[in-house]
Amino acid sequence: MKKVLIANRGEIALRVNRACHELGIPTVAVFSEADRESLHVKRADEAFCVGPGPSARSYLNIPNIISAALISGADAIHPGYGFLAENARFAEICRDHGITFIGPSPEAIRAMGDKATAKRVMVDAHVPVTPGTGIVESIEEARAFAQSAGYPVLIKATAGGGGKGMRAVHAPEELEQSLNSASSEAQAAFGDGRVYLEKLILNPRHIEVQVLADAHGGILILGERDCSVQKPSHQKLIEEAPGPHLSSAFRSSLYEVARQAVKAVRYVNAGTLEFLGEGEHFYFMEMNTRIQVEHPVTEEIFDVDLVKEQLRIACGEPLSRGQQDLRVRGHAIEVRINAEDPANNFAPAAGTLTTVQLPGGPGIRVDTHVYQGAAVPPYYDSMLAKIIAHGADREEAIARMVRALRETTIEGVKTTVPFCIEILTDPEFIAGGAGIGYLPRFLAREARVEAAAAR
Amino acid sequence: MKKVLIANRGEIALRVNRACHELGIPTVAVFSEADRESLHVKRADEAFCVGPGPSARSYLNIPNIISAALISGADAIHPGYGFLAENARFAEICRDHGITFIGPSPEAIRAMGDKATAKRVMVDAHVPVTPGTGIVESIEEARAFAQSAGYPVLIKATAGGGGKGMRAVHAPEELEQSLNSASSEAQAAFGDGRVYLEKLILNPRHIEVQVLADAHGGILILGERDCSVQKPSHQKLIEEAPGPHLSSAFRSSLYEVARQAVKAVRYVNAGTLEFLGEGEHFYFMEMNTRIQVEHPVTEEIFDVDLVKEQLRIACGEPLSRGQQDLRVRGHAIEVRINAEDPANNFAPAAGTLTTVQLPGGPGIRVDTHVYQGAAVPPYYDSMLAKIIAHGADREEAIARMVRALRETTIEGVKTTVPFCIEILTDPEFIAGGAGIGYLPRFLAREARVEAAAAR
Amino acid sequence: MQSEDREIDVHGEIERLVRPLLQAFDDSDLTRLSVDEEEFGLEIVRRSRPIGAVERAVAAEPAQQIPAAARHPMDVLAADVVGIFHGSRPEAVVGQTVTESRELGYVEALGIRNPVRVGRGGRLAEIFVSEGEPVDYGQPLFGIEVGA
Amino acid sequence: MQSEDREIDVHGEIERLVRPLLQAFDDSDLTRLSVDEEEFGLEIVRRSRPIGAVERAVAAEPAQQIPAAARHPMDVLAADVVGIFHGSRPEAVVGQTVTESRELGYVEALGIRNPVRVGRGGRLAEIFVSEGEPVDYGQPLFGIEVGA
Repeated sequence: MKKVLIANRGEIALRVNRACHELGIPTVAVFSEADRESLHVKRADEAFCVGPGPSARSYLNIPNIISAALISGADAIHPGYGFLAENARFAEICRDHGITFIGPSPEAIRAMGDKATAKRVMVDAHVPVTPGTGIVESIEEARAFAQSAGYPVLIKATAGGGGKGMRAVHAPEELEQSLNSASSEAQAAFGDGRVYLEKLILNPRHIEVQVLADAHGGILILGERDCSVQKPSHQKLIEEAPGPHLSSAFRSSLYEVARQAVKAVRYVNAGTLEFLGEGEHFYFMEMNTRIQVEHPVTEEIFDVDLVKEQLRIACGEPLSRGQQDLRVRGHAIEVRINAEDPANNFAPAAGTLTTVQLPGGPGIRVDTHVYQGAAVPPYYDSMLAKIIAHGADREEAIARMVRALRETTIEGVKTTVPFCIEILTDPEFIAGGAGIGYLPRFLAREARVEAAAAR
Repeated sequence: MKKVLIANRGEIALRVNRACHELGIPTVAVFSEADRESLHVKRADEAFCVGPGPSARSYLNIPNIISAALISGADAIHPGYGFLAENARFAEICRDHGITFIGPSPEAIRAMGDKATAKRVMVDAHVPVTPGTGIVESIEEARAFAQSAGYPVLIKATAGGGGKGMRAVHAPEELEQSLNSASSEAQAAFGDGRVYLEKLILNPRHIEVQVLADAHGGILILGERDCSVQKPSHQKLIEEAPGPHLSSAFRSSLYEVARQAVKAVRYVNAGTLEFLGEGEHFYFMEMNTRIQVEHPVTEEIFDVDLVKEQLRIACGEPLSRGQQDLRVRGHAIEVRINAEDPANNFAPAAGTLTTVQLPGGPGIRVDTHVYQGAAVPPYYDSMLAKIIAHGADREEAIARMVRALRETTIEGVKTTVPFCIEILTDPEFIAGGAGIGYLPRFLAREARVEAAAAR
Repeated sequence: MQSEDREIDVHGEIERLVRPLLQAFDDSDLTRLSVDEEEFGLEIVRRSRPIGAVERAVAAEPAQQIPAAARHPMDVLAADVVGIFHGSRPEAVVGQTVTESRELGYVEALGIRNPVRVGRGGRLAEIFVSEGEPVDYGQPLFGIEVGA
Repeated sequence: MQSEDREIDVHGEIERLVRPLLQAFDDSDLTRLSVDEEEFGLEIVRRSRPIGAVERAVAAEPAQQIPAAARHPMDVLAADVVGIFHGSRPEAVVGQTVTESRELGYVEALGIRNPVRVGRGGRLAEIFVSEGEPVDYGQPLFGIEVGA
């Protein structure tokens, strides 16, 4: 690999730039007119403006990005996350131009990008997916499914949408009536009364498994991350590794399934399998065929550099270590510092950062592209920085994160810093293992407290 | 421990503040009038101005510091490094006022603070010290010593000073004549011709051992640090752990000796034994009875929080782990970013920091008290920040440090950043294991290169 | 916050400087703000710490209390040790004339009484501390209008 | 760096603004400096990258070359794709009058020729690129004095 073009912006562009420079590989940045003063431009060895502010005309502008790679002599492109990272066509175009796409094959991206295909592939590989039926033809069939999957179950209309023809069923005696009423409602709403059943997972946890696979059949399963603290929009806000309170039986089953899945897809490079976890069970949701925002927590507990591994794999090198060399080291937590207002439904903010003071000291890693005086353009996602805290155990990691967030001073836009301190000092979060219902519940509780205070 | 007063400033005051806050212990800062806007004041729970800018009237003002502790209800004082950290009288005064001094006993501080006493204690404990003789009475005695200690040896005048009566002897055949001429010279200069011999260590490495000991006899030997990259003033500039190219025989002997020394001194709390290393040999220099500037490299490779251990030990708790629980994890390097001009004999600079952009990303830890807009007062030492890079091996740690230093932008005063990049990319440093003669040699080489360029 | 012995037009300066500064200071997170103009020096302090919490001790109270006509230089007596402030008997009262060397109070530190004495005599214009309050180095204790 | 069609007193503005700015820019580490005054907009760019290295392409050269008497609005033709610049035949020459829609050059990107055509006709005042030079999005290629 002689030169890498980084087809991204923000902290992930810097993350990739760091990995390249540590390996002695020169880099090419691309940037929009709104990002001219961005750190990712300054830190790269070369830089090309590829379009105006809006992503569609710059960071998604495939011809300009490919042209920049060809002109600069870059023989590989790292797509980061978002933008073109899971665009199979882009990966193909790279291949057509003799440029190494640092990620999996276009075929793997395409297969995992289509949810139906991904689910079929995983079922074939004996990966558990949310149990469900085809069109229910009889009450007996429905009863048998509910019996085997366990209550509660969800009745959904084939033609459904907007909650019409949908019913949650919590006990056998409710099943028949719910089925009839759901079917009638669907018939009335869509002219199609057909329904099917799915297992209803009430308050699942978001558990994902980081994998690395090389072109020689080497596979590393790098444990799980718990990303259950999600905004109502399902965007992750706080992630941690390992997942708290998981049994060793759960873990070994999860890792074995992840290994099967990677083999089934003949996956090469870094990827993440996302699951819904409930008690001792887990169900495949989707596979992300790229590096993820929250990859640092895995890096911290396994002492591995995932982006460097991506580069090595893309060069055709084998993985730098074997599964038996991996050992979990303590606990790591990541908090996303976003330019948004949690009190106003996480509305994103743009502006100029008048003060930026970031935390440091033992166990604290900061990944950011912002600096004092930097502009936050309105075009892109609102993440300003990731703070990663590592500790000997979860308790120490949380204590470090709280003190690190208290050290963080970002002025000029509203940020998620104070809100995240509230979460990290909340007994339910501290107890660990809360599901994806936790944050919406926390918000509702806070709203009640405020309403009570206002009375 | 209910409340800790931190009798220091700068990054170490913040370091201690972080450890206290992570353990849930409130803190009291003390500050001079020049440090009113310092981060260590802002981050503490309470703060007392204890005097004007010059240290003698503020950070060394024992009555005001003790009074601040008593008034605020602090039941312990952490002295950091420098200032009062190795002042046995201060430790005694703390004890007299019922305040826990977070460090060893006044007796241990006093014993190790006096070089002659320290050396005698160590010799009694079978710790190797630089070999030497008493007054040499005969050429046979001199020959016997030189034979056993090995050439080269150094002849020194008992009454000596300024190099008078001093001779380096590199071979047996030079010994007699050197002895005679040294004695004559000493006689002429001081009216006292008596001389003694010491082993001459030509280009030693500075190898130090970090120890922790609790009040229950528990001892942890936390490996060595190599701090051989020292300015001509012998101030350390770059430190690393583990020491490169040390044999396992050297290490096990070093650790065993360190354990003996700790036992001999009945040492309790964190301390560092400094040795001169030469080949397979090492010789005790001194023991520092405090936390050291370069402690983070040890923290990184052993995953231990030395300041928290200091607090726990001072509370009478046993060490958090046993020797068998320690495992070296990769390699760590620390670079001191000082406000000084390497081109001008490292002359310190004061001023206002107009830009401060610090590095981040994987494997990078930053310990600093500075921020954009902060003043650097003229009264104190010139260190602005410590950058610590950790990697899977020394090569990765160096690569990370270089890219981290390239990311670092500090404007308003001259700093050691560009100079340290030159060192870290110098083949002799990269090869590892250079002695304390390395940096003066590097400076001379650079000066020659510049002189040649100027011609 | 050492003694200030230039003559100042207090009322005019308050109008020109102190009011907007106090406003800006209130709106800020600053704990201390210094102004050093040719004819006027001022320092505003916010003691956010639980102890010794005299809000804006130096500036705000004189701003309210020094009469507009006052044109006398002001000596500020400050603590030179860290300790607990106590008033001396007989108790000093604002408005009183105090003479050179009179002990107005003392700072008790490590069991030792460190007296606070009037330098140049004048009118006691301000008492910035209360009985039993912890004080740190340089903290203003008394303001004396010299020659009043 | 889009077209600029207000009438400006170039010479006066150079005296007032550009010279000191260029000096300050030279002394700085900036790579781009923008000024947006009511009657004058200016952007100075330093291309510190190995490719496309036209130092201060936008401001410095016009400052030296546009005659003091020029009072015509300037259209800047910029690249709208990333690629390699080539001049078209017959070669365009500074000082030449160029007419609407004339192809002055093209940017070759992924094997496709993207022509650079004159918008409003006028005098070709500036060629900011050289043959075979890589250009990025928005990079100024030609300056046309409209109506000259």
